[in-house]
Parts: sequence; C-alpha cells; structure tokens
Amino acid sequence: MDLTHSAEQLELGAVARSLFTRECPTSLVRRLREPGSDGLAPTLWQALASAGIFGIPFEEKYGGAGAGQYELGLVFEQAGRALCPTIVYSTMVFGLGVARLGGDQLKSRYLPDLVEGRLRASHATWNPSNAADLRPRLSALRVADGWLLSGRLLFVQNAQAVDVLMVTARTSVHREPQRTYGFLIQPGGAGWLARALMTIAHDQQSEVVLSDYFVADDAVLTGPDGTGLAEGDLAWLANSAIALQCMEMVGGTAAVIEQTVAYTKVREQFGRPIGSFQAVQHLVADMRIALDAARLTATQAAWWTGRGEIANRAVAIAKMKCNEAYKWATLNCHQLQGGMGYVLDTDLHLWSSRAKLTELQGGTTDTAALWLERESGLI
Amino acid sequence: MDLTHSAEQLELGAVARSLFTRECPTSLVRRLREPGSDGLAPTLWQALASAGIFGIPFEEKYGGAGAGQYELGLVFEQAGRALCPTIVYSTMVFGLGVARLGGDQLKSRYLPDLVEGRLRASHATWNPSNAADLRPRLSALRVADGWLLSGRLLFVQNAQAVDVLMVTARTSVHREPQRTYGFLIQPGGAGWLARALMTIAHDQQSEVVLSDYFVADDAVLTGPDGTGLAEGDLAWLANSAIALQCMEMVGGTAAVIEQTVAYTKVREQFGRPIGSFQAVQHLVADMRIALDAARLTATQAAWWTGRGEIANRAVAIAKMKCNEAYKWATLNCHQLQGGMGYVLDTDLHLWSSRAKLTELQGGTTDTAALWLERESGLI
Amino acid sequence: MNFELDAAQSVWRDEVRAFLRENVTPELLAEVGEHRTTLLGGEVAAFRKKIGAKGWFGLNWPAEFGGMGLGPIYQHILMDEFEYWGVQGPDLTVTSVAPMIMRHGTQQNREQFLPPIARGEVRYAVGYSEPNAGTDLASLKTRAELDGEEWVINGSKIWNSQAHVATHEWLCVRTDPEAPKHRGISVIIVPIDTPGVEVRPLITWADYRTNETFFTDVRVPRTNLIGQLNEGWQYITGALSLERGALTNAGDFRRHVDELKELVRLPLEDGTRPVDNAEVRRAIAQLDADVEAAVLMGLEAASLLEIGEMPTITVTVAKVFTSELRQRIADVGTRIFGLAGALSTADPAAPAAGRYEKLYRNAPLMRFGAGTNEVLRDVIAQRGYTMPRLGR
Amino acid sequence: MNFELDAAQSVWRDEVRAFLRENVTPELLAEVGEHRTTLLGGEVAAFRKKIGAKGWFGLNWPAEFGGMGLGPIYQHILMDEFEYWGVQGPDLTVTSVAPMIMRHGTQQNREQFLPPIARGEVRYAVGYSEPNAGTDLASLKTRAELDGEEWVINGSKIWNSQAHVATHEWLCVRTDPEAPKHRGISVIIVPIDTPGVEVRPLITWADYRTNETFFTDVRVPRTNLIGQLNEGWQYITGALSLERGALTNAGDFRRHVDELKELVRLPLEDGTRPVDNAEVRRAIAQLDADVEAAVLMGLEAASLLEIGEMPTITVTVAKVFTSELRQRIADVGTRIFGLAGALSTADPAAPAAGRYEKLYRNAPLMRFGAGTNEVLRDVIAQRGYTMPRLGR
Repeated sequence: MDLTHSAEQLELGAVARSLFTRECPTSLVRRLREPGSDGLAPTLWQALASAGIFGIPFEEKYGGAGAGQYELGLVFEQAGRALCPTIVYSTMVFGLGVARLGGDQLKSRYLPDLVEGRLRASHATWNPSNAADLRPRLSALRVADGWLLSGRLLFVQNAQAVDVLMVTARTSVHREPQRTYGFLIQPGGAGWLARALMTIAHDQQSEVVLSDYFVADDAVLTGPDGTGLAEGDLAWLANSAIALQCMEMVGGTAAVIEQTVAYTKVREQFGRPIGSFQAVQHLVADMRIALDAARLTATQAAWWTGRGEIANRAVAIAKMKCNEAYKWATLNCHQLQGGMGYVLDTDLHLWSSRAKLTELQGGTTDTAALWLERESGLI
Repeated sequence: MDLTHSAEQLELGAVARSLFTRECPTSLVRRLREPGSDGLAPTLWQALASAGIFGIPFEEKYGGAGAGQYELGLVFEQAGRALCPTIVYSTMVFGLGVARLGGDQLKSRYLPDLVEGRLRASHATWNPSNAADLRPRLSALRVADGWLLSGRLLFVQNAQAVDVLMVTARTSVHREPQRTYGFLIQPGGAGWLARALMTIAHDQQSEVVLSDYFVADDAVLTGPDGTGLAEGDLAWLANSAIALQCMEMVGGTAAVIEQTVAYTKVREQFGRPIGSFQAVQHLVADMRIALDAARLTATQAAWWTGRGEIANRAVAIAKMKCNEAYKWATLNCHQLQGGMGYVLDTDLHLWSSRAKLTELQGGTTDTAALWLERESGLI
Repeated sequence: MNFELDAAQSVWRDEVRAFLRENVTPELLAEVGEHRTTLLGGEVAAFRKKIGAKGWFGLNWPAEFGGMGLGPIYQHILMDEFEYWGVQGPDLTVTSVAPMIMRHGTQQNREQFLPPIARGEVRYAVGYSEPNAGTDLASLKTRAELDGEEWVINGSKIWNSQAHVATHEWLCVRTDPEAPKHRGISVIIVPIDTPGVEVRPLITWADYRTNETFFTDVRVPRTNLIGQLNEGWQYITGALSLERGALTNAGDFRRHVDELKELVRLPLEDGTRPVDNAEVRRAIAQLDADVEAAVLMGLEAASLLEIGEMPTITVTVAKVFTSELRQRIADVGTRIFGLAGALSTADPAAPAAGRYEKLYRNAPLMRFGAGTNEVLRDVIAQRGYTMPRLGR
Repeated sequence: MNFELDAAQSVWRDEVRAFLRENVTPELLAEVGEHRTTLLGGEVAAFRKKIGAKGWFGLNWPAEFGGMGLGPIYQHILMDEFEYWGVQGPDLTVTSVAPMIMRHGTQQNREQFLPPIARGEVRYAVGYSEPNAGTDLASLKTRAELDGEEWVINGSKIWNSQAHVATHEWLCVRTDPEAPKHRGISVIIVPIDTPGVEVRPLITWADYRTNETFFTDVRVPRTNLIGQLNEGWQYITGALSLERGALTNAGDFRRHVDELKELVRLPLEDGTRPVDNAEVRRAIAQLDADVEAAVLMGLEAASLLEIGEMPTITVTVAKVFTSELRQRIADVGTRIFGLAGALSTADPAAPAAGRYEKLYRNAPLMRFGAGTNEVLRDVIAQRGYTMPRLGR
C-alpha cells in the first residue's frame, strides 16, 4: 500500500507534461476542431512516437517498453491537461484490446507498428453511452474465408481517419451457438458507410453503417479456444478504457482550476484581485476537493485495471467522481473567469466542451452508479 | 393574481406571531419534550382559543370565523417559528376532516367544541410516511349498532392525549363491496393499546393497536351516500395537512436563519463579527434563497388546498422544497453557530430535530417527487 | 393573496397566446436561433413590427407617454408567454431604458427619446461594462467632456450585446473624474451611427454575439444627457434592478420542462426510453419543482411592483436561483439521452434539435452576467439581513 | 503507486481484525454508546488495557521511546479497523500529544511524561478553545505566570472533551501577554486532579458530553512546560494537523455504507423494501463512491507521512470532505426508512437501533469542530493554490 508515485513515475509524468505543453498547444486543439479536420496531428504524433509513449504498456517482444498500463494512465493525465486529440486514446485502447484479446499472430501484425507510431486505430466494442453494455451491435454471417458484418455503430471515435478498427459482432452460423467475435477492419470499401457526428466538443466521431462488409478470417479474434471472446476480457477492455479516460478527466480538471486561479490573481475588481475574495477561494477549494476525489479514485481504477483486473467497482466510482468533478470545475471556472473566459477567443470553452463530452462518453454518473449498484448486489 | 398579503392577512400574521412569542417560548417547548409529558399546553391552548385561532377556517354556524383555510396557514407559519406543540396541528387537521367529510350532525357535535378550545383531537387517515397512500390500515367488522375496528396504526400524533381521533378503516360486510369509512373514536377503553414512540423531536407520537374496538354508528363517516368516503376528499384532507405543515416548516426555517444571523453579528473571531465574512454571508444567502422557494411553494399549496382543491402538484412541490430548505437551514445554522449552538442549553437543536421529523412526516423529498412524477404522467 | 388569474388577466393571457400561436413561425424561430448573424433579418424585424402594432412595446408605460398603462402583472404575463414560445418580446429598450427616461429624464429627454421607442423605430444597446469595470461597474473610465454644446466621448464598452443591431447606445460615462467613484457618472444617449463609434464582434461559447464598442472623439448634442449631470449611478442601478426583474419570468424554463417530459418518452437508439429510468424521472421532477419556485419568484416580484414596492431582494434571489437552475436544466437536458446528448444543433440526430447542448453553452452567461452571483449573494445577506459589509 | 496491502501489512490487518473480533463485545459497544456517563466504566477500561498490553498505544512511536516503531500506513490500518468496529483505539493522547512531546519536548519532558502514556496509565484532554477563542484559536487568554518554581494558571477552556475521564490536560496558555497573538503561547501539562481545576459538563445535541474546564490559581511545577517558552503555537498547530489526519480514516463510514446495504433489504412496516426504490439505491451508491474517495484520501495522507511529507493539504481536504460526507450519510440513513427513520436510540423499533438518528445529531460537530470548514477552505485555497490572503 503506497499511494505516492515512484521517482520513475514522477519523471514520466513530467516528461509527458512537457511534451504535451510543447507539442499540443491550444492552437493545435483549435485547428483539429475546425470543420473538415481529419483529427490527425502528425507533429504531435511523431513526438509521441519518438518519446516511446505508444510502447509504454506493451510487451518488449512487440517493441514495447513493458512499463505497465498504469504508467500509460499517467501519460493520459497529462494528455487530458492539454486536450490531446482523441486519436491517441482510441489507438491505445485498440492496442490494449489486441494485446489482451489477440493471438501472437495479430499482436505481431499490429503492435510493433502501433508502438512505432505507424498505426492509427480505434474500437467499438461497447455501447458508447454505457461501457458495461458489451452486447455487439453488429451481426456476422459466415461466408467462405471470412465473415460478412452488418449493423450500425454510433459514436465511433476517429472512424474515418484510422487504419484499423476493432469491432465485435454476434456470429450467426448454422447449427452453432451465437458467439461474440472480434474483427479488425479497415475503414472504407464495400459495405462501409460513415457519417461524421457533430458533437459539443467538435471531436471526431462517426456513425458507421456496415452492410455485408467482408472480413477475412485472419483478422478475426475468436477467443483462446475459438468459442468467442470472453465477456470478462471485453469488460476489462472497456473498464481499462474508462479508467484511462478518467485519468484524462483528472488532468483536464486540474488544468482548468490552475488556469482559473492564475486569472483570479491578476484580475482586479473593487481594487483587489478577485482571488482574494473568500467566495472565490471557497469555490476554488470546492473544486480542489472534487479534484482530489476524482484523482484518487481514477488512479485506483487505472492501477487495478492496469494489473489486469476487471475492477468494476473501482471503475464505476472513478467515472462517477470524474464526471462531476470535471464538469462542475469547468462551469465554475466560467463563473470565475466571467465574460473573459466566455468568448471563443479564450480557451476555457475547449475544456468545458470536452468535459461535457467525456461525462457522457461511456456512461453518465447515473449510469456509472448503476454499475456500482450492480456490483454491490443492490440490483 | 396577487402574491402579496392583504392588510387583514398581514395583521393576522402579526397577531399570531406575537401570540406565539408570548405564549410559546422555548421553555414551554422544552417542558413538553420531557419524558412523561402529555404534550398538552393548557395556557397556550387557552390563549389560542381566546384569540379565535381554532375557529378561523370553520363556518360561522359552528362558531367559526369562516375566514378561510389559507388564513389558518398564516397562523401555522407563525406556529412553526415558535415550535408550537403538535396538538394544535393535529386538532385542526381533525377539524378540517370533520368539516369536509362529516354530515351536519357530526359537525355540530365536534366543531363548536373545537372552536371554543374544548376539544383536542388527532387523525390517522393516511400513511404517515407517505400522505398519498390513503389505504386504511384498519379493518371494520359490522356488528349490531356499530363496528369493530382492528389493526395497527403507526405514528399517530398525540394519540394518548386527545379526546377524539379520526381514523379510516376498510369495511367488511357480507355481500357488500369493501368500503372506506371514517370513524371518530375515543382513545382508551376495550380493544385500545397504545405505545409512545421515541422520536428525534421528542414529540408525542404513538403506535396504536386496535383489537375489536367498538365504534357506534353515530360516530361513523360513511360518505354522502353511504358508499364510503371519496378518495378525493381523503386526498384533499391529507394534502391540506401537508400544506399546513409546509407553512410551519417555512416559519421554522425563517426563525433559525434570523436567530443565526443575529448570532453572527455579535460573535467575533479574528477581530470582526463572523457575519462580516463573505463565506458566512453566502451561506446565509443560500438559506434565504431556499427559504423563498419554500415559502412561495408552500403558500401556493396552502392557498389552493384552502380553496378546496386537491392540488397534488402544488403540494408535492411544496413538500419537496420545504423539506430541504428547513433541514439544510438547521444544519447550516449549526455550522454558523458552532459549539455555541450545539449544546443542549441553547435552543437551535429544538428546530433541528423538528426539521428532521417534519421532513420525514408525510413524505420525504424522494416520496414527494414520486407524487409529482405521477401527477406529470411520468409514472 | 391570490394564485389565480382574474378574468381580465385571463383574457390578456389568451390574447397574447393567440398572437404568438399565429405569429411564431418556424422561419422566425430559425432566424432567432442564428445568433451569429450580424444583422437580424426579415423575420425578426417583421415580428417586432407586429408587436409594435399591438402597442405592446409601451404596455407598461403610462398613457401620457403613449403607453397602454398596464401593470407589472400584465407585463409579467406577456413576457412569460413570449419566453415560453422562445421569442423576444419587448426588450431592454422598452422595459428598462424607456422607464428610466420617464422616471429620471428631463422633459426634453422624454419628448425627444420616448416617441421613437414607442413606435418601435429604435433599439437601444446598453453600455455599462468595460474591460476593467465588470462586476465593479462603478470603476468605469469612458469619459465624456463638454465642448460647447456637445459631449465629446472617448473610451470603450465591452459585453455590449445588441450593439450590432441597435440604433442607439444608452451609455454610461464618467463626467467628473475628480468625484468619488460612484459620483461623477452620467448617462448619455449616443446614436450608433455617430462618427467615431466602432462595434467589433465578440463571439461567445454559445455562438451568441456580443460586442466591444469603441468611442473615439464621438460628439453628441449636450441635450443627449439623461436627467441630471453626475447622477447616472442611481439611474443605472435602477435599470439593472429592472433588468434582473425581467430575467425572472421563467417562461422558457417551463417550456424546457414541458418539453423534456415529452422527449423522455421517445425511445433512444438502443430501444430504451429515458422515462423508464427512475433517475431521469427524478431529475425532471426536481427541475419541475424548482421551475415552479422560479415562476413564483417572478410573480411575487410583479405583485410587489404592482403594489408599488421595489422588489430588490426578490429579484436578486430570483436572479441567483434562476441562473443556477438554468445550468441544471441544461445539464439534465444533455445527460439523459446518453452520448447523443453531446450532439450539437449542427447534427440532425441531436435530441431536441440540440437545444439543450446549446443551452448548456448559454447557461454560464446568466450566472456571472447582470451582476455576478457572488456579488448578488452579498446583496442578499447585506440588504436582506443587514449583515455587516466589511471588505467582502 | 500500489493499492494492495503487502504481505506484512496484510498480516498486521489480520492481527488487528482478530483482536477486534475477539474483544469487541456487545457489552463494550453498549458502554461506548453511553456518552453521557461521567466516567467510563469497566468495559472500556478493560478494553483499553488490552490495547495497551498489545503495545498498540505506542505503535507509531520510535523504539527509543518504547514504541513499536510502525509507520503511518500501519497506524492507518489499525485506526481504520478500530473505526470500522466502532470502538476507540489509540486516542489523541498517543496519536497527537505523545508525538508532540517526542518532537518538541525537552529531554526531561520525555522522560517524565512518555512512559506513563506508553503504559496506558494516563489519558490526556486537550485544552485549546476558549469561549472567545474558537476558530480564532490564537486569541486564547488563559494565563500562566511563573511564581518561583511553579506556574500559576488562571482561565478556562471550552469544548474540553474527555476532560471528565482524563488524568491530564494538555493545556495551551498565554505566557507572554505583550507578544503578538501567535507568539507568547506555551503548552503546559496539568494533572486534572490539581487543586483549582474544575470540570463542568456541557451536553451536546448528540448527547455527547464535552466540558468547560476552569482553572483558578492552579499551580503546577515549572518543569511541566513543554519544550520552549512561548513556542506553543507551532506545537499546537502541528498537533491539530495530526488530529485532522487521524480523522480521515473513514473506517466508520465504510461500516455505515456496508450496514445500509444490508438494512435496505429488510422489509419496512408496510411490506416494501427500501432497496426496491431506485432513489434509495442511488443514494447509497453515491455514498459508497464518496466513502471510497474518503478512504483513499486517508491512505494518501498516510502514504505521504510514510515518505516523510507533511500532508497538510491532503488532510485539510479530507477533513472538509469527510465532515460534510458524514452529514450526508446521516441524512440518508434517516430518510430511507420513512418516518421510522425519526425514531431514536431510545425506541426499540428504530431502524439500525437508531444509529443514524444519533449520527445525524452527531455530524454537525465535525463540520465546525477541529477547524471550521470555512477556515479550512481558506487554507486549501491559500496554501494549495497560493491565493492571496486579504482579510478573508
């Protein structure tokens, strides 16, 4: 039991922070929000690859650092501070999925490229409004040498910009039980139709409709014995993704509080900095208290999922606390920054929009509370 | 549409306030909380009778003032300020029940005495935890010249101190449909068993168990055509009672805020009155905002029920707002009064206990929200 | 005490409703939604003209100024209905600026400025805040100096909403720099097209356009001074009170809650209905109750005005309460539809056409605007309970 | 970063649990519940003796002072378990007073005062607050003047909890009335049975007894001064920090949530079960999540202490958070059982034997006690974010 970071962990956080500060300024964030942007950020991407960020959680035999998934969470905390484009996140979640669900052949095919920064990827293996809902949205029909996928996927991150996408589908094979398989598919081509969704955060999400979209057998995740992916593995992947997202939210929360505190120290009204007013200080204190609760619970969730545990309880709690901490911090920061922080020329709204989006992504506080109730046996 | 009080209404409030200030000091409230107290307050009672308070809502032909039930609410607002013993409330609710549900014979038997202050009474015609649940807890078996009541009633106010109690029971008569009748019964005697309940507010509530308790036909409320009491009339009575209780809660809320503000003006720390700190002022402002919401919604509920309407929506909203305003005001006043307000020698806890009790009485905020959801067609 | 509309009030409400039912078209609402537009186009202008024709711009003005002489309750009913329908009725020009001219203006002020307002020919922007004088309004620095028969104005105003569509500016200026900060402030009316006035857009997170307006050697006649020299502070604090009062009708809140009650019955993507979730029902019930309280606060303020009392505390309480409630409504409206709640007005699949996503971005403004809630809480404590004012 | 107990820590937790399972009897709990009793009776005394025999009173003391030399994590585990079981473990005497003597006391102080504490023979009450020096502790006025080889003490202390069962008072006094208010304060140890000490009960809303203690010409040896003359302020602020730290284990919170999860499955009077109500489930889930956060705050504070950092902000955050959470737990515990939640410990039909009704009355104390949350929020802002201190 030790809730402090090791020297290596502190160092990693500092490196990541300075990398994002340098390579992911808000000017980049703004550019990626523009209509028609593909959401890619080549310079940042290259810097992350060079710094070895993509390899952190993966085994050395695939080129990774084998440094542990929790360490990846530390990087995402810093990514959240800087509003790092979501393609980094969707790629890493894909990687974690392949590493957990794939056999050596698929891992060898994807992970080395991913580690080197040559692969951009995403995933759609849970209900984007409820990460505990793992029911596949696609059906898979058996054909020669492969499968035909059909169905509709909503809110697929970066679907139109990535090289590969991990999806799940329910198989339909004569005289066999229905199974959940994973499929690694390339966006585009026959049977692929995608529409960009316009969200509050102007991020890259799409609705994807597949119609008899062909996937060859060598890109299918069938589970260890071919009888389908274990629900536990899919749950672990979803929970790992939520935990990493919570780490992002923690970083975002810390960032807006710090920016706002800095503003209150220089903004003067009634002849004194507004940061000297007790009402302002108490709003800041309340944000800090919520941040600490979010940070500790997110850290716990990232640590346990990083150890390979499903950790439903820890993840549910983290999502509940991070959702509210981040959202209310941005709204309260608007209050403290007033008109100054409310115009599009200033940056606060970039975090505010992201906070609302991530609150809803994977599950609202109400939804996460249901996970916790289920885990406690209340339902 | 006019949300201000007439000169007469203002005058009535002022008279009631000075009456309660004089006749219902906290020394009386404390005495009535002592173990073994019967909850009666003869001097106060006499003063209320002399001032004509008991007759306010009743017709002149029964000795009342015919001044309107809303005016009674104005009195209860002042009663709530002073923590008036509940026997005034339970008696008036009984009176409203008789006036609405009874025929001329029963009204003539009870109302003149009540108006003159010669009758103390109470009632048990709804689930004390949920005023919208009107199902009788008693069964009534037909016998010669009357009925035998059996069953258990919980949380009957002043059951052991009153002259008469209005209860409802489900009739059981061969070849007839089950009906809900009202019964006006005298506490004590054969088939009556009561146990005092110990509540946080040290008020007078009892569990009453009736076993073949005989009631003569002339004390039965059978409804206009003998087929039972209309659910709408019972609902109106319950809602009227909740609305009046809400007026009490408003008075209590206002009282604790005012007392506490006065304390913060004289209590000095760090060389200045604590009431000059912005954090203290904002806590007071928040209590005031909640109080105004409670006051306006309670007033609305008392006004519509006073006009004879069931007013489910207005009553549900009033209960929701009053519950939270009163409870959190007392808890926040503890925060502002600190140790000084926390010892039994000082008075704040008298309101704090009452606030918790009245929150639960008739329905918590969650319960009242269900009334509102039902009224909105959401459930 | 009376919670029921009387016969005349009912007739009035029905008349307003009938007017709105007939004239609030989808085209009008579409144009209202376009906050970025530099000039409001034909639909809004035509709608304004119809309101003018009804005489409703002067509904609360005394007959001597060409108004209908209707009381605050009538005004409240009208504003409430307009808000419910999501369109702007009488704006600050008639609810706030004109009453101030009537109350504090000279006879010449009244004769000159009121008739065009009554005819709906002019529209005022209100110039209070400056970059360093927001919450601390009395620190304003924009100067007006008398040069013969003209005022020469230099300075700038920020958060100058509507300036890009206004004809005139109701401008607060410093006319005596030597006086203590609350003295030495005056109000001068400046036609927006006067040379030296420059309006630059500021676009907010809600896509709502406000402005920064610059005044460089702007010259207006000496007679454009409202009322007495250096007495402006009391005029504008009066106007702010009226403005806050006008914010509390909550008709739009009632509309949101009514709409949410309907929307939650529709199935989501995954076939479930939000209304089947107890948390969703409870969230709506909570909003419903709070909106009811907000509605009553507005009615109480109107009732107090009706009997001649200035409802300072009531409108201050209402402003704090409603602005924070608006944020909660927006939050609920964006979180009960799952991730679809994040879809914006730009997305055809957005629940409620993205109105709650937009409201979410809009809501922060009302919490810090028109007096930050922090200062207003001070006001509630200090004026509502005479708590000591000691350095905040 | 490691969220798992290591092998040695697990062994330790199991040892503590085994001890508690064996020694926390219904009789002990009944006596603990009797807060009004003037002297704690046989069960508590016997239980304390058993803890002393385990050496646990000195668990975090260095071996040189006869302690076990275990670190803050071990202490945290022990406190957490004791709280879960609802019994007092090592109290302020050993967790707060003794460490201060070790850190700041003279050699003679240590030799004289530590061994009896280690043996469990003595129990300290902590005398800080005075009627006019509560939150503003540094305004304390109780005087100690040197008269030859003795201190002569006059004044009074309030909220002097445990004084009626203590053997000694850890007393803050003013020893230099001329110095600025934070200087000139010293700490002197006063045996409670010294002539001139009078302990008068103050009974709180929670039936919990605290005291007002009067000191009239009380004489104690000069050597009872702790550490250096007039340096007391830094000792007591250090002790307060430790005290706040000790408040954040949240073991009792975890117990409440576990218990509520079970209680809501039992049918109420009317046959319904609270757990079948979605609102009740959600309220418990919210508490569950918040208690988890509180637990982690405590563990973080312990972890920081373990690596030699003083977790000032962490314990301050934790104190505010846990004290307000306690109030919410009590509120939920009294409102999910219908009106039966109002039944007190005195009523045999009370849900959970009235524990939540009692907690509801108990909870206000922790919000204003040990530093009011208002002042602590100032501390979080000013020390956590270096926000300017300007007259609060």
